[in-house]
Amino acid sequence: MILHLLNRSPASSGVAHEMLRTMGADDRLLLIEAGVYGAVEPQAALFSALEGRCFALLEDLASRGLTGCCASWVTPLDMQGFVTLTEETQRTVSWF
Amino acid sequence: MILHLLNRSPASSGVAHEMLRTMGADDRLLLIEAGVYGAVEPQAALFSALEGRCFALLEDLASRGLTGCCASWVTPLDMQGFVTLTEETQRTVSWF
Amino acid sequence: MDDPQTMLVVLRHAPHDSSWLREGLDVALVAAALGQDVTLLFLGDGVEALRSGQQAGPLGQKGSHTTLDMLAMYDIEDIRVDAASLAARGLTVAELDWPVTPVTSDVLPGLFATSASVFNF
Amino acid sequence: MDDPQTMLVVLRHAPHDSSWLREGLDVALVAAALGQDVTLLFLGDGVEALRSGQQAGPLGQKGSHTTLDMLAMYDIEDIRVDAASLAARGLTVAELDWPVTPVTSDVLPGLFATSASVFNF
Amino acid sequence: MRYGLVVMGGPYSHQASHSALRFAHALVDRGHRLETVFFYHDGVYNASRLAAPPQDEPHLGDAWLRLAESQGTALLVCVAAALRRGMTDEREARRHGKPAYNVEPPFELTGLGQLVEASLTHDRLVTFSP
Amino acid sequence: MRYGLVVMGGPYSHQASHSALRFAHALVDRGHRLETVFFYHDGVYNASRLAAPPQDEPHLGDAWLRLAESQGTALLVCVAAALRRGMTDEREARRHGKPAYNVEPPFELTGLGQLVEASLTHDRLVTFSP
Repeated sequence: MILHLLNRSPASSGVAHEMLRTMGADDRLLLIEAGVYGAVEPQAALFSALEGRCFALLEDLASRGLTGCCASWVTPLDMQGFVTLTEETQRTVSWF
Repeated sequence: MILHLLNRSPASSGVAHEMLRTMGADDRLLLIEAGVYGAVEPQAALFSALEGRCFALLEDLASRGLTGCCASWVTPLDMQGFVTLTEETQRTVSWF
Repeated sequence: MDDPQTMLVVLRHAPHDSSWLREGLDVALVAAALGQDVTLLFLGDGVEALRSGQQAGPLGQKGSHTTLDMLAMYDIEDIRVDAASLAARGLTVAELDWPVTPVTSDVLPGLFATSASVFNF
Repeated sequence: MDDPQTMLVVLRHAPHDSSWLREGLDVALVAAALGQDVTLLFLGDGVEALRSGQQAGPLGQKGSHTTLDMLAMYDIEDIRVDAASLAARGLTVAELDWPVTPVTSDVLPGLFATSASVFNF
Repeated sequence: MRYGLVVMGGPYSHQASHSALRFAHALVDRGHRLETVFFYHDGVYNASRLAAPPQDEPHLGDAWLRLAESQGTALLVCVAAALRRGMTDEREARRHGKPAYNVEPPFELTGLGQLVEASLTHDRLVTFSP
Repeated sequence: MRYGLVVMGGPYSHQASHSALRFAHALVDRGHRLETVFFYHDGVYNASRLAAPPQDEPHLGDAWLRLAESQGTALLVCVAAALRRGMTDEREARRHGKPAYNVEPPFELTGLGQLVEASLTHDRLVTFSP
């Protein structure tokens, strides 16, 4: 099981599409840095099939004014939760 | 009249679309660096309406193996030609 | 018609993830301090700079919302935002924290053409 | 099924405009020299690295085509290219200068899952 | 678990260094061990001893030093990526006839082999890119 | 005509510096005058006197120096962008208590006012970004 990290907004970068094509059925996604714009609709629609395994880093949401704006299928997570995700998955792949 | 410089491939970046929305009817476009991938079809279709004012930097085409691959509405231009374009236009705007 | 001495500073990058937005705003502030007539255009991801509720980063990184608060002090009052970029991000002018003028696509070429200089960040 | 000790190096950047491609290839070469079983995957703009007819840059910048010629010498022989990325750029496997295996979207997750480590450039 | 981080973003140009530092502290807080931080691509600029950020911004260089001191973390800088970008330690400066240097311990110039090694020996490797 | 260039890309990380140098030579060949090159964002890294690129790659730092010598071009480096990225001249190094410096003439640390000034006084300003 792989943890994918995405730090680009889907609104301006095509990398989210490449990443989605490599994700396995159990893989998890954590949105960080500018990636957290993808936690908010309408961009978040891209990740709606990942409910239960799509996360967004709380501190990056907060600094960007996005706290409370996440789509229902995106789970906010603090930095400790980020570490936990890396414990629970075997590998991390960063998309940028 | 503005000369627009674009150094991103339309295949992976959305900036070409933003640039096109700002271009005036007489403005010119020069594709440089990774922007020259946009001189080749299918990406070049994005610029088909710019025939006669769409150029691509020859040395960047050459290093990438694209010499002779330009769409018919894209004019290859050497570095002297680039300078000439900046003489003939009042301002240059770089998109990246 | 715009004053032909106007400097247009285009901001296309979101706050916090890179220094582009701050460095673009710095050019605008310095130009204004030197007496230039500055117009700002928020385009693409740059419109995220206008979202309300932004904070400092977790290590104390300043972000750019504090800089935006200083624009009026520098007499930068012509602040445009691309309506299409806002819509693509689910934003409306009404919910932004700063007084900005939305512009439509047909206005953009004229905005660029009538500015004496353009800085694109 | 791939050897679970395989290292996957994903190359997503085009030659010449940035150092990403060369720096990714350097990781692959060093890993192979240290005895690792390396698989390369060209994805997105990375497939431009395989286009034939590339040259040094106008100031003598090396590009990456000379490095690709050395892959066999380093026993890097499992070279995959994303078929969808090729198609989006009007390229076919037949016209590429290096012996590569096209892969379809359904194969990608397995390629990532069975690699012992993944470097994404 | 034994963690390694890879930092590819330059300080102040991109958030990558900030994110890596935040993650570093969080993993230590959860009882893990941060063995290695490997700086590659523009990440090598993090190793400069000459950075003078404004007082009201975080000093990333100092933060890396404190981390190395408190956790015994190795701060490895890819020598090939560093030298061409103007990052050099005392030894390489002498070797290349440079009049000064800007990388000093605990930052250590090293080869890419150390990155490959980290990927084999550490339990987790997490990359922060620009 | 009087030209100014703005370079925002770091050397070796991105082609921006190479393109700017090529354009610089071409405009001089056409009889124009290159008054100013302004280094901003990661472009400030071009000013390092410590860069040691491999022998078989172009030495960008030397190329900027030759250009300044032959054309009298001012090589201006944004001081705010430079200091936080670890680029400092002798004076700023002393002021910030740094043990060395990596920017020397003809590269010159200066404020953003010089960039605004260049946009007003030069006939053309062309930007090369990463």
